[in-house]
Amino acid sequence: MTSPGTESPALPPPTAAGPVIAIEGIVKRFGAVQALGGVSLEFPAGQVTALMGENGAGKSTLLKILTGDHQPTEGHLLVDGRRTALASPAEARATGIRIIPQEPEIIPHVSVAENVYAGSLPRKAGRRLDRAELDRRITADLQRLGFDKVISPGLLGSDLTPAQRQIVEILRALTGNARVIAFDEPTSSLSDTEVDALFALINNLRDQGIAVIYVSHRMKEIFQLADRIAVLRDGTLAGVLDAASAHEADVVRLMVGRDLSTLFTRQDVATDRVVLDVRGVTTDAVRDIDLTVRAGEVVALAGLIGAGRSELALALAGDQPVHSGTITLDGRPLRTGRPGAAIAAGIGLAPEERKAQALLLHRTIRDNTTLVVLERLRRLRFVRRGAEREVAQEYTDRLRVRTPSIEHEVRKLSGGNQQKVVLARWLARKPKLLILDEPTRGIDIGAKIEIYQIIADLAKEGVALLVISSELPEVLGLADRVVVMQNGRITGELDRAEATEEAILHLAMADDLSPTTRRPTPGSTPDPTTDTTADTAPGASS
Amino acid sequence: STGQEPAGSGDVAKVDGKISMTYLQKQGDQEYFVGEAAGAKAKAAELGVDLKVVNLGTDANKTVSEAKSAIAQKSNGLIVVVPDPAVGPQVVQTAKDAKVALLTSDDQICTTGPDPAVCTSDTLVPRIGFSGEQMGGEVGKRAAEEFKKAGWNPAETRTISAWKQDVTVCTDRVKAAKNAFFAGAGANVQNIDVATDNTPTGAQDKIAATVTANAGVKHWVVWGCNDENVQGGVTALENAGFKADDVIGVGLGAYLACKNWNSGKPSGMKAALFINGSDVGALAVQTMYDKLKNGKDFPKEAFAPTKMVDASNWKASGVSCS
Amino acid sequence: MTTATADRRATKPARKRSPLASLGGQNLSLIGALVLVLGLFGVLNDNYLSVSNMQVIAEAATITGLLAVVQTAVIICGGLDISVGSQAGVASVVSAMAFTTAGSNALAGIAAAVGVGLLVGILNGVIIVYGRVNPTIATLAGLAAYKGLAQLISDGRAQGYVLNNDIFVFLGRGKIAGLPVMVWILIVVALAVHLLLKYTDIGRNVYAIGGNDTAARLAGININKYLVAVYALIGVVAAVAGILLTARTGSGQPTSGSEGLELKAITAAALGGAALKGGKGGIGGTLLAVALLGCLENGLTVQGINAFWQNVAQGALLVVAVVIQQRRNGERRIGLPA
Amino acid sequence: MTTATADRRATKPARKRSPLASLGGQNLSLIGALVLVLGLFGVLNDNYLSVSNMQVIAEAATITGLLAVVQTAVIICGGLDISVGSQAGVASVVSAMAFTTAGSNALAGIAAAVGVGLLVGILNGVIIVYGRVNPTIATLAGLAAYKGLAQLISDGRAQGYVLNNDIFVFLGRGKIAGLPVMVWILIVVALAVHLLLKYTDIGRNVYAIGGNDTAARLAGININKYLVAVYALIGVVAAVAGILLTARTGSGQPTSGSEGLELKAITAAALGGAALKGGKGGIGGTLLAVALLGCLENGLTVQGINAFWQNVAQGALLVVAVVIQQRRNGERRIGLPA
Ligand SMILES: Nc1ncnc2c1ncn2[C@@H]1O[C@H](COP(=O)(O)OP(=O)(O)OP(=O)(O)O)[C@@H](O)[C@H]1O
Ligand SMILES: Nc1ncnc2c1ncn2[C@@H]1O[C@H](COP(=O)(O)OP(=O)(O)OP(=O)(O)O)[C@@H](O)[C@H]1O
Ligand SMILES: [Mg+2]
Ligand SMILES: [Mg+2]
Repeated sequence: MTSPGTESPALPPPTAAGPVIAIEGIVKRFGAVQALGGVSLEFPAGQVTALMGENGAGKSTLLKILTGDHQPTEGHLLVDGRRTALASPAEARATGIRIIPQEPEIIPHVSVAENVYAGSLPRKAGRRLDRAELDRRITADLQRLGFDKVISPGLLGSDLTPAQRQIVEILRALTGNARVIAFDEPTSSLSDTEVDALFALINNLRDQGIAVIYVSHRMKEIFQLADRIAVLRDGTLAGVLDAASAHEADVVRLMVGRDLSTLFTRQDVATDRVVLDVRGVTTDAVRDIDLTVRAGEVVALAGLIGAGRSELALALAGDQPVHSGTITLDGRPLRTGRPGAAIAAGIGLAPEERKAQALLLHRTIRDNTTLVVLERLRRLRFVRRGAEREVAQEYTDRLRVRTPSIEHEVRKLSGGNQQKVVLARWLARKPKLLILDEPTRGIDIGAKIEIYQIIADLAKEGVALLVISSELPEVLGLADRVVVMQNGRITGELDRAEATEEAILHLAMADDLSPTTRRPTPGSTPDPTTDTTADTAPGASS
Repeated sequence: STGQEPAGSGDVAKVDGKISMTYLQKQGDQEYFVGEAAGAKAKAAELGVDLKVVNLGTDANKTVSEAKSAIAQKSNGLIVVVPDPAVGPQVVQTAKDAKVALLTSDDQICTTGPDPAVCTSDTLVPRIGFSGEQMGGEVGKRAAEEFKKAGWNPAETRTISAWKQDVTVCTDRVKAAKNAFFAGAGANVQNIDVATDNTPTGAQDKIAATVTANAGVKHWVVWGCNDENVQGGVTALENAGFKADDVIGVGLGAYLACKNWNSGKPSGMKAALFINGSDVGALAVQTMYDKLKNGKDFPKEAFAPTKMVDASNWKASGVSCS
Repeated sequence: MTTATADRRATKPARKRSPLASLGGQNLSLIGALVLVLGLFGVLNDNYLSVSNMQVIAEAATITGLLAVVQTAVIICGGLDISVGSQAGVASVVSAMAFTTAGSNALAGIAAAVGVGLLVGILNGVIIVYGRVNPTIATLAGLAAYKGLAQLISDGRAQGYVLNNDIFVFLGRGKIAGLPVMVWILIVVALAVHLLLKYTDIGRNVYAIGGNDTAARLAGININKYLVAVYALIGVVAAVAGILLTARTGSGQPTSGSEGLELKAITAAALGGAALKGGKGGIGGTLLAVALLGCLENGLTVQGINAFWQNVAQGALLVVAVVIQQRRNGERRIGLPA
Repeated sequence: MTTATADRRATKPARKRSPLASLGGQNLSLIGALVLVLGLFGVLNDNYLSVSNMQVIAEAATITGLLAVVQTAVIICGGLDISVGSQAGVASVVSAMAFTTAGSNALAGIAAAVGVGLLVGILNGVIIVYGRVNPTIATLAGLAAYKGLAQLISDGRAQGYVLNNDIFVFLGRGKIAGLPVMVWILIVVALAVHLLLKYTDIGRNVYAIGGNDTAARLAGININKYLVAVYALIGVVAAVAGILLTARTGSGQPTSGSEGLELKAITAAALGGAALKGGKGGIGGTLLAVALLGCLENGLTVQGINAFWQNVAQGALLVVAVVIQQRRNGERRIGLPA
């Protein structure tokens, strides 16, 4: 089998298992914040080293140092035993170090192919772009890696779903001569099918002698994949475990310094009072949706990627025009198509894409948290500072956002902590119906439990909860009722007793319609050669 | 304060120590005014006067600011070329309040209202310079002479007036040129107004368009607010295939016209009114100096000489071509 | 099961910020530059730091200042208005002509100008929001169109004469507590916009729109309404600027005095820390930038530096100010700076 | 980047594209508008569509066109250059003065201008990339500084006379195959930049940088090098524009003829579909926009419309063109249009 991701140049042959890359005494400070406090660790070839730790423990920062994106404040890197300074991502790339970053970086107006091979586009003499080779390469790579059904090479970057963006990043890392590949929470927006493909890929990489670094908050994955588990805590190395002999509890104890009890602490507190009543709603993306959520009830929306769950959530939150059907909240018809009206009526939506849809990255945690409660905090339209700080502080503490203060800019937080800020915003609003779209994406295990607890508490207070999640254990653990969607329609409903992983998957793939078949096929998508500009390229009418 | 305090008597005392003056100029980056500033500076150096030259661009508001600034800097005398005569009364008031001597150059202003044309002569501020009307008149007159000399058929001829239409002094010049031409030409030639931005390329593009729109015309007479307009027009006509003999361009300023003559080739640029900015600048400084040093009253109006020049006599007339 | 580690992870209460730090690095650099300019020209010229010269500087900066303040607001919400100068021109002409037509009634002139300003502003907003025209293009078009409008109304000439009217004279020359009335107007407008932006939920929403418009929409903010309102505000403040232009110059000026103000306003807003991408900026920084540019221009003139050198010096100093500012931020030197 | 995902939800992905659609909606609207303008003025005036008038239009649009082409390139990579007009002014003066100094040697004049243009462009790039000055501010500063430089070099006067030289006359007035030489130069430059952007990896990297500079950096693209190179390209092409200015007017013009070109160039690029956020745009659209604006301006002059109405008409038509364009896209009417 040829090496994944590339045809040429071929990957180096498996080397004797020695550390390809190692770090010694790495310290990284951002102003007053110390992200890493003297970490030494090595990453052997042909092994998967899992990197675990709470949100803000320093995992992403460590990876960014390995890939030349950040420079360490102290300490140094050893590549093949030699001290090496990686001044830029370009140098790290040349050294064979790749990263699949936590937040995919996509170039919006160019094709998937150009996104993947940016920086090393195939070319003919005179720096002419070799489009034929580009097409061939992307098609071959997608096929070989098993993503060809999920993503069509002709799509533009701006058209991609979160999963597809993640896949683009994966493809990027596999081009050229990779020796170390770091995955920073690659599965947080993938569904099971893609996760399986990814795991096959990672196992393959290991077999080829590549040093794999894998960051995730999903315990199951870690034990499935990893050879060793390195745990970071507060920017220092808490310990390295052998995956074969370690137990989940050991990891958790190293991470958070204590044992965590059961994940799910649900009691049945659902009432009969219907809060949300959706009748025959059709939008651009979903059709004939009937759905009810009662006070104190947790309804989970399950389905494969692209099933339309997020689009339905957006429609309920007033962001998508509703073509037909009615939405009733607490007995009163909702004015659709207006987020303001939905919020005023008592609907809150924590959307799935935190950076694009929720966060004001350059504003403080306080600003971000109180964005939707300002009208309750003002006097004569002047925001009461003290009250505002109180609210922000309360929810920042409650969700355990790791930050020096609530006046910290959100962009400086780690990914998981950013997610917590989004949740804090909507918890502060105290809506009647709270829609959580992938609420635990990128959140550490301790915080996850915290969030599950909060969901349970909210239910107890009589809030209606609609939770969208691609993690089936989460769906099963949380929900009183599971509603399964596929292809823009609801294909079934399972109550707590009926709901099993098999039952849900069965409904999610009901008429044997693979979710990918309705994605645009290559023939009907924009030609990759013509989309970036409004110009005509000769012969672009294929 | 309400701004209404009875204005000072406006009496200007003689200055004993070192005299400091400020020359506020509109369009200070334009060739003519660059020359004017140079003349003023040379004269100031000669008289041992401290002179500051300020460029006002086309900004009436800046005129007020800079006048006040000059006064705050304890200038003894202000010489202004206003971007727009309407701002005149404000400048007068400002100078009067501060008891600073005020002289205008080039463009006239009035103490009581925005339009000098309708002011009585005792309300006009003393002025050194050229009269726009007179300049335009001379241009029109020369154009008429050239037209008669060429003996063209009026029906096959058009005149072009090119200027930036929102610049009042330009409008005055062009109007005067038109009147003088039709008075002098003795024939009924149709005129076309072309709106330009007073730059050579702007004029060239606009006049080129005008020329194609009037395909039947055989001969052209061009004048405008300044040399740039006429130069652009002559070039456009040349590009459109008109021979030098079929074009009469009469420039205003002579600083671009001279370049045509310098090359020695026949050109549609037949003549230009040479106005020597540096003469005006020097005369204005001298006049102000006499007032401040010796208490000599300003003359109501003093004109620097203008001269119509052409390919044969421009060098002798002192036109310098950079 | 609250944990032993809770206090480790909990955030510290908001620290007290030193008064200096709360000014912001951007503003500190601007203050530094301002002190430098004042010191330099003060040493070179005795009259530069005099009260009367400071008044002159303040007065000269007022009209630019007004436009820069509202420009900051629109930049914060991610837009831009290149037509502010032309709008002021329209208002100047309208105020003078309405004044004359209404038989020398200053209030009629002012009301007419403000009314027209409001209409023009709303038109801009509607074209942008509902016509879906990019703000840069829409207001570039406005730059030409409103200038043409002002010229058409006025036939390209200065209109009317207002200096026989007490109110206009008061606006143009009056003083309150030793400060020119014009400067007071700037102070009032700037303070109002500052309070609006910093201390009300409206202002917070404006920042949110500029920072991430999808997020703002999902937070229930009626973005369209806000955008139209901001452009309407610009229209009104530009009208005030136009009225002051009339009061200062004595007559309605279609273009003179207002042409080119858009670049000055944008320069001041950007130098004051407003990011053209939106979501960032403040009135304090903008006013400091206006002051810096005003003091610099005045100083160069006072020193009798010729106009050509002034251009070079202004450009160079603008760059130097920003370079120093960025140096202090210690930003990474990759890609385009924000 | 943030917008990329938001767009997906707002606009449905274009599924089927007809051959016409592959031209791009933007370009189609521009072609429509162009046909309309040509038809309208063609009916009103017999000579409007004549070959000679088309030549006049093309020639008049050349200098703007050159600057618009490079402006498009820099906008695509997320920057902006407001100093292009001033750069052209410097080049114009330098070309004429070097020509004169070198004893009427046209090649010396041209080489000197191009050399200075290159230096100025590199300076812009270095200030932006290594000085960390926002491109808008940096080139606003350049607008003033280079204008001052041109004025200083030339003492504010038109310099030299070049129309006694065959090469300059050829550049300014010559024709090849019935087309003015100037227009050929525009064609060559535009084609070169078009090919560079569309068909080389360099060009694709430029799009990547403008689309998402973090992605580009992580992909190992040397963003700094690219940015400096793009600004250097602008410098060179602006120098060519300046040389043509000299050839057209016969002498080196420090400001006359180049002032204000920056707005025209940006207008054309934006109207042609370049998004000021970067990552989007193309030379084809820009040239169409240049042609549209040129035909419009010429038509209005040919019809003898006065300058004031021309301003209004140009502004209004710019807005109408974009509104129609956006209507066709069927974009949702929320927030600021891109
Ligand atoms: N650019 C930055 N500026 C300031 N602080 C930063 C910056 N980047 C990271 N930090 C801080 O460094 C610490 C470690 O962050 P990092 O992103 O490495 O965490 P992480 O382990 O990846 O967490 P998560 O699981 O949430 O992704 C956090 O406290 C974060 O706030
Ligand atoms: N590749 C794609 N290109 C364009 N549109 C897509 C693509 N994939 C999905 N969509 C659109 O997105 C909508 C459904 O996606 P949505 O993100 O709502 O699904 P989801 O069930 O929430 O899945 P996810 O787990 O990815 O959030 C559909 O309208 C579909 O047309
Ligand atoms: Mg992370
Ligand atoms: Mg989803």
